[in-house]
Amino acid sequence: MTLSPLNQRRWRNFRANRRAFWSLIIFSILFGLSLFAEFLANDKPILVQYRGGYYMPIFKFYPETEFGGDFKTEAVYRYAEVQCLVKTGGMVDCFDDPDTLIEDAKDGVINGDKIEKGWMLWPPIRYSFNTQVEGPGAAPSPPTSQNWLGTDDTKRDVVARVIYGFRLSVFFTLIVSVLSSFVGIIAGALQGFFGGRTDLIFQRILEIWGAMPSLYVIIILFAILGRSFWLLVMVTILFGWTALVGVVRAEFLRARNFEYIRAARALGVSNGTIMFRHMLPNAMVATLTMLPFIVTGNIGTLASLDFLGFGLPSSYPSLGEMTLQAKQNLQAPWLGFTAFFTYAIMLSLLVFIFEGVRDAFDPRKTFR
Amino acid sequence: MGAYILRRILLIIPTLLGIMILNFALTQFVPGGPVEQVLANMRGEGDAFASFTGGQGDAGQNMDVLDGNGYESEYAGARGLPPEFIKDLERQFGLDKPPLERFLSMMWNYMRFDFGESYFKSEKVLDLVWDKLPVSITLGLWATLISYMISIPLGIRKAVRDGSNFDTWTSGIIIAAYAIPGFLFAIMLLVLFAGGSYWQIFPLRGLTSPNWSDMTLVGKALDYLWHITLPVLASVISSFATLTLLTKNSFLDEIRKQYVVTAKAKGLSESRVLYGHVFRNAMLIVIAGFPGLFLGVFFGGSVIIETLFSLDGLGRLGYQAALERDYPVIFGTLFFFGLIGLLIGILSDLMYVFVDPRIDFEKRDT
Amino acid sequence: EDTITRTWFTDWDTVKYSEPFDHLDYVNPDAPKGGGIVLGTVGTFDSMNPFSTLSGTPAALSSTPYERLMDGTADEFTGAQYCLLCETLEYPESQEWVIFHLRKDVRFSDGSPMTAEDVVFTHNKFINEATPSWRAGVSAMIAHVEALDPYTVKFTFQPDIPRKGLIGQAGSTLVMQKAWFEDNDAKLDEKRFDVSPGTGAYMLDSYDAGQWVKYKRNPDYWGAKHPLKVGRENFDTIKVIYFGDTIAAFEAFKSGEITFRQETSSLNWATAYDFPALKKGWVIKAALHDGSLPGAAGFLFNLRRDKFQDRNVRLALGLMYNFTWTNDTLQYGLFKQRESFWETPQLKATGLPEGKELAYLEEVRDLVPPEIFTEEAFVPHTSGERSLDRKNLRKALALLEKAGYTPDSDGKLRNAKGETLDVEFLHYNPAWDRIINPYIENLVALGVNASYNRVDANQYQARTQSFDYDMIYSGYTNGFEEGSSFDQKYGSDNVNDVFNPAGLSDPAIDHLGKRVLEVESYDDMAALVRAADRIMRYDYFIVPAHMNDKHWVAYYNMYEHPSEDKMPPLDLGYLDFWWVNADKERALKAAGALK
Amino acid sequence: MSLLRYTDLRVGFRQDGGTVEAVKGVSFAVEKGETVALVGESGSGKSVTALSSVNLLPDTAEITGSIIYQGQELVGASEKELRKLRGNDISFIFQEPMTSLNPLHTLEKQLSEVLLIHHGMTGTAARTRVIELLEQVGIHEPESRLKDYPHQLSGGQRQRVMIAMALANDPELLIADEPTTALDVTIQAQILELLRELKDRLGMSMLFITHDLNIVRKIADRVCVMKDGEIVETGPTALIFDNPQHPYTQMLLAAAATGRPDPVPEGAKVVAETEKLRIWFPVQRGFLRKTVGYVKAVNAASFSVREGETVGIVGESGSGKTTLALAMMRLISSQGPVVVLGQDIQGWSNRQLRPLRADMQIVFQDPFGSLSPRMTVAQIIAEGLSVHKVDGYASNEAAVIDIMREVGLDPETRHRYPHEFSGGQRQRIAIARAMILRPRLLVLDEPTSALDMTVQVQIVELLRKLQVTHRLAYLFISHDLRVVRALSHKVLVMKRGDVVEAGDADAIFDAPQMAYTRALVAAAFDLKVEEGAGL
Ligand SMILES: Nc1ncnc2c1ncn2[C@@H]1O[C@H](COP(=O)(O)OP(=O)(O)OP(=O)(O)O)[C@@H](O)[C@H]1O
Ligand SMILES: Nc1ncnc2c1ncn2[C@@H]1O[C@H](COP(=O)(O)OP(=O)(O)OP(=O)(O)O)[C@@H](O)[C@H]1O
Ligand SMILES: [Mg+2]
Ligand SMILES: [Mg+2]
Repeated sequence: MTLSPLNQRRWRNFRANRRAFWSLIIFSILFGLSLFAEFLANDKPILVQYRGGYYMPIFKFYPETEFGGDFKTEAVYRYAEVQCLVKTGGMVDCFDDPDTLIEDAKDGVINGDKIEKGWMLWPPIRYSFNTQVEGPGAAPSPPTSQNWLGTDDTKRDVVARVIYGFRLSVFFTLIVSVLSSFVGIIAGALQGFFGGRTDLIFQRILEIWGAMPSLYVIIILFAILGRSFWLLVMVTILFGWTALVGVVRAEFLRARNFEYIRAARALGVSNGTIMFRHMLPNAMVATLTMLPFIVTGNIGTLASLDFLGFGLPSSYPSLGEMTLQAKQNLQAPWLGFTAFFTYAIMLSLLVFIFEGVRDAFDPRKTFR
Repeated sequence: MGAYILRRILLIIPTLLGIMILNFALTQFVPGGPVEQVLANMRGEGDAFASFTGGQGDAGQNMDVLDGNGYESEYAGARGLPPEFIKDLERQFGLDKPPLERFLSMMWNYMRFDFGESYFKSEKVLDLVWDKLPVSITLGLWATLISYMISIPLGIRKAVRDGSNFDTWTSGIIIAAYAIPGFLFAIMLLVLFAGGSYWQIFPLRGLTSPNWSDMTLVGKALDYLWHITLPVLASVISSFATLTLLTKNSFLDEIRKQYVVTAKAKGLSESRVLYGHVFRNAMLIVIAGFPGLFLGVFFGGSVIIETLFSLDGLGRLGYQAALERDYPVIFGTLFFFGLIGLLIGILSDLMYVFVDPRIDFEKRDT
Repeated sequence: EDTITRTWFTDWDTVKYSEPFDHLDYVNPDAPKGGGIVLGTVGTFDSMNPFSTLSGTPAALSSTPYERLMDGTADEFTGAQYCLLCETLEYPESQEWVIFHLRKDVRFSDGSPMTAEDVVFTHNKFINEATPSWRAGVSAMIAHVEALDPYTVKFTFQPDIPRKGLIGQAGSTLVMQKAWFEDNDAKLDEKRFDVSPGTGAYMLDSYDAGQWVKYKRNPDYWGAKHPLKVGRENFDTIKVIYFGDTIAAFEAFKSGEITFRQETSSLNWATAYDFPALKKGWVIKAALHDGSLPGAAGFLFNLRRDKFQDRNVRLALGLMYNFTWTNDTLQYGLFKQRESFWETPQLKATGLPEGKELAYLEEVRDLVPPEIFTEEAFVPHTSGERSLDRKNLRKALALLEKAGYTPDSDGKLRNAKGETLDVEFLHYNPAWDRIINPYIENLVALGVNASYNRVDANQYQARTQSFDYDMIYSGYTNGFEEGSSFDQKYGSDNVNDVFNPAGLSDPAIDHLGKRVLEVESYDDMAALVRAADRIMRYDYFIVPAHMNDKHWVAYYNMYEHPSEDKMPPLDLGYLDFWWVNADKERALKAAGALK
Repeated sequence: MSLLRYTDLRVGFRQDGGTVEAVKGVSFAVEKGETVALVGESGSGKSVTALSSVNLLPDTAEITGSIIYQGQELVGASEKELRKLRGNDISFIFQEPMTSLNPLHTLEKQLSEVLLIHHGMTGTAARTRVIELLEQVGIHEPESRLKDYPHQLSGGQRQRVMIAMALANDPELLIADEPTTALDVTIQAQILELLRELKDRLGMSMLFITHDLNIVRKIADRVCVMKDGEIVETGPTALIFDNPQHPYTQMLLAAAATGRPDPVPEGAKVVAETEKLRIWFPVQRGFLRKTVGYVKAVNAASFSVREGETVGIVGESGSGKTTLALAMMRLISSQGPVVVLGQDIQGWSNRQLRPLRADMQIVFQDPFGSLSPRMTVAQIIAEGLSVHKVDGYASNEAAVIDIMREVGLDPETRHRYPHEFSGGQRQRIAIARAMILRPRLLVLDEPTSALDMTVQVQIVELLRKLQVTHRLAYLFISHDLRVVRALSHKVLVMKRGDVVEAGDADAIFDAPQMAYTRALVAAAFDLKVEEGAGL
């Protein structure tokens, strides 16, 4: 893919803003990593070798019987019994005293008999976002070498929840922001550009729309369709797209009087092109400034919905829920700090990136 | 223009009607209702704020002692729900009539600015709103004032010094402030500066001290300021980022235009160039937002901040009404604020024209 | 006709204080009067009328100024009532009516005497203006009330209904001042801030709507020497401050603005009490014995659903609840697991049935499974320390196999028709997420298609009211005495009553419910209840959860209460018979602990 | 001591990737009471040199060398020191009057501000002075225009406002960058007279940048000739004009748009015509924008233009030329028929017009304003091609390079943004944008005002060539009557919205009928007669 000279120039401009450039890199790495959250934090091993066969529990369901156990339900890999079964090639004694057996099996020989030694490849964090952490101590428990950021008030690993929560938040906000900004910008552009009756009627519809009680819509939809991520995405878009309309409309109302718009019209350029090629880039200041806040705002919206109890299903790894926990558990500052830093890092990166984008599109900005 | 304004004013009627119809229709589908709220209250489960204030713990005891209720608990049967009781409640709430009739009579009343009474508070909706205004205005006014007073000059400064160290570190600070979840910050302030473990500098709750009415005028003012410091701080902290950066970017866009050079060539001082010339060009959106701001100033409010600092404002009122299905309050405030909002919408559009006389709202297809 | 005239009344045999007495056993008759207590609560109030249920939220303790004709004690289980506003009560054996001979020294807080007219007026006021359910309930018991002379009032009961509870109901009549209501043309159920004078020890001092309310002790209280009242109501002032949020309320306690706090959250009790005032010894943290009956709460199955008809399914699902882990990990080991519906020795079934209990069970032998007679009373399962217990998992799988559910190739339980076992858990308070979610996780591990749906309180009400749920965390409120309410809670006729959330409908229980109305002695009643307890525990329609037998309190070190062994089992009584030690109060004030 | 002395001034612009040298070591001085003319090639760095004096260049500019004003070094001086000089001691008239005024302030506000800042003048005093200034620069009925915004003024009117603003404070030094390009000759003469008067009365010095050698000859004491960022020749006016040394100077002096257009072919079809076209702008006042009257920009204009024909429109500044042109292009609303290519397009919607746009193009009077600030020049020029199908180009890219070369722009600069060009360069971009479509009707609104003589000749040649080969019809608006004469077949003379005279070019120029036309022609061609030493 080759960039047009202009885009090359923009890209160079973007890169020249070191802060934005590094933010983009860091953000991409973080988000990229979080896309593979299942491989980073999971209560199932990535790969299991059992009696010469290979299993990938992350992707596939295996009953415990598969490893010589006795349940037809999913093997609970985090428990010693199952680990022992895998490591010893399915010895029945595992149900009695798994720990010593695991020790014993290290050399591949138990009671003089050679066993079919198996192994498990674990992710670096052996908890998923909903895994109950075993072991002593009441929840929320402080950071330890096992739970780097401690556990939350349901005794789930905070690191795992942050990784999944980050992915979920970013995913959520990207979908919502892209779609709602897209719709919002188009709607605002049309109103501002055409004015007259289009504007008059569309604006009134917006006013009616804007007065809709979002809380009720959420309650109704949840009641009918059940609480889910996608429903929240939909609802947030439904109510979020109006955020940019006013701003874009205003910019367009003004820009349509500019001389270069008249020039474009004289060229016979279609309305669409005028709007999106000539006006939008110049009317983008407010939009582009708002965008990072819309992006981060959506994260905030999700969080406050979770906080108020109208958000994601409660077992989901949600940052909003973590802040609520932080509030409810002032004695466990690691929750609050984690929430704060996750937000702060996520938001700063996004804001810096968009600042760079703005710079890149600013014709008058040149770097030394 | 006159015709346009007239048209806009006339359009308020169908718009408001649309708002009311949509909301009314929606509430028909909301599970639960005021009757359920009464019943939930009787079972001690009706607290709308319990979901985030913590509410009752898991220990099982209830703090019945503090319940105000006088006789209900005495007779077990009294807490039952005979169908007549529910019927009675429905009649009392006017829910026994068909929706259309309810809607029409409601609109008829609203037309005469009769907003009815809250289901649960037995108070006129407007009185309720009136009661909550001091808190909302306090939070709204100070928060907006502070955020505008700081953000706009700061944004302009940042635009002028774009790329400097000053620009960088101020960005850092406002973004960090923006990133702090508001409620956590509020709690932090509360625990650190008002609580019993660290520094007890500020009061924990309320808008004024119990003995406020006995104070001198200066005392009253000081007491008020003393009380609102933390809540205002908490509600303002995250509001700088957007406005500052919007100001900065808008200014960056304008500041290099030819007319600014002209203004400079006239020998104007920097601030006169910035505030006298660039401001109006750059801040169309912000200036046109001023009327809308007014709405925020007076009718703003945040459930969470109000709850944490035990303030009784519109944020709580609205949230509670929604969760308790207190329809008179919901619709009354909706109508009332809706009307004001629509009027302000017109004003805001007129502001555009006022700021930039080239703007009009006519159809553009010559 | 012979009448009985006494100063006390009970539906059962006798009462503890049947002989004239100087003071209640558990009070300190020499408790000094004075000082005050400041409490914090979360919420708001906009009315001082305690009887306004539908209009406005009454302030805390707004009913304290009013007294009832008779009063109970905190150290008796058997519903004993003693004359407070009356000298004696008089009734015939048949209990067709009751006459109260009123005391002549009772004064309202405005100094005017209380008369029979006030009693009659109050009763009629309630009958006309209280909530419909109350009116219906009480007028089904009391036919009419009349004043025979200024100090004699007669309650005539409805004929042809069981006599139990009637006199008790009459004795619990509140008394308000007729003159005030007539002068002010006041209604019972309306939001208002003016209060009618009461006869009680406390009267309203001042308030700020929604912010705080303060009561003061009436220095001319008529009953200060009344044996029932000696050593009680010792504080000069009681103030309740309203907060928006629990955190703020707690901080207010830490800083000495609030002086007494009762904790309801295990998490807080275990973790939050380490603030400076406590470390300095200004605050005392104490867990005091609570002898009251815990609510029979737990994870409750909606028996109206077909899938829960099979007891094996219920047992299997119950096995996945790990009380040990939950209590240790999430509740700081502070709780016990509830076993019985009546967690008190005299009402709780244990071992094999015998004696009267067995006799009652015999009456329903055909209606209950034979195990009731052959096996010991059901106690909940125990679990290991790990959240998912293999032993219980194995048992549960076996039970479900019996019920027709086996794990499919994806690990999900399916029955012969290929249907999964879907369980939706309904609740309204996020604070419970941490208790419910691990249980859901375990159910999922079992292969149940379990989900947790948290809805707002109002919707929860709507759904529970129409019984539209699989499982909820809820329960039954039982008492030391069971009577007519037993049938309302557990009877088949009332299967669609909100007080029967599980929808229990068992002919054996129905029978016992009828018998409960007929028993004469407390022992008989207890045996009946034990029989019912045994059957219901076997039925296993609630997975028993935790219970607490302690009052968790923290207070500034100036309050004192009777020694632990003298504390009554049924009431913590901090507003009742605790008192302030003035020396300690001074010391605290001097140290700057109090605001 | 010189009033203003440049020594080895160098100005570079940081650009994407590198630095563009705009001024490469310029040294000259302006003495007190002296008028120095800066002439030279378009894009040679004249404006940059002028603007660098009190640092009005964009941040991307890097200035080295020295500029001394009355003993004070200005390069690197603080903003505060510079501010004291700006507007009071040193006044500016910018090259592009169309975009140099604050679009949201009324005339009165912009003018009175200067008075307020430097003299603390307010209220009626200021207003009287403002009106006086406007009168001096030849604005009709100034009272009624005080509340106007810049967009309600014609190009020439805006330029005069700029001039008024610059003169308001009786500056020591006036730096005027092409101050009269948008003015008709009569007003131009008036303005020059005004400047002369100021100079005599106050001893004002001037740095005067212009392409119009007649003006130079008339007012300059000394001349500096710039090319490619350097001063190639300097000397007293008479000397330079009589005995130019540098080849470029010789070329510049020799260049003149001469000749006459090729005759219109027989039986050429009418491309565009109109009959009694009227354009009145409502005058709105007050918050409710009540219409209180009309600016009668064009009253009943009629003309037609045929294939291969040029109709020149001349007339006083503010007489409605631009308005008429815009109405013909259907870019503002008007009353009356607008017939283009045989169809009355009055009332057509944009969508209907769009296919027709390929055949009717316009070069706007305000080139800067008409270029999208965030598009590169290549995009701007090529845009029309992506909308309309035009035969004969290998690719859009090639077409852009071609046309840029033809109008004398360096194709290498095509990826720059408009603001990175000089005024004359932008004007040529605007011409290129219109020409690339080979429209059948082309409206040119002052297309050569910012061009130096050599380029002007080049453009005129180009227009003639294209007209012949493609039988283009031109509507040519200009104040430069010689260019009009060189290009037009027919001429329309406008005054205050009325077409006062119309007919064959030769007839009009040789034997003007109306007094107004006579004055105009005389003023234009008489300047030559009056040539001589400086004012
Ligand atoms: N902001 C800028 N960035 C980059 N290059 C610029 C910028 N401004 C001007 N230039 C370049 O500097 C050179 C000199 O420009 P200048 O405006 O001084 O020309 P000029 O002599 O005034 O020409 P004209 O007669 O056309 O106005 C031109 O080649 C132009 O492209
Ligand atoms: N949008 C507008 N609103 C009000 N008046 C306008 C508007 N545009 C132009 N005018 C007025 O119409 C008249 C004609 O303007 P026009 O721009 O056509 O003049 P012009 O002949 O092109 O002058 P110039 O040679 O100075 O460019 C002027 O008096 C101008 O003030
Ligand atoms: Mg120039
Ligand atoms: Mg013009």
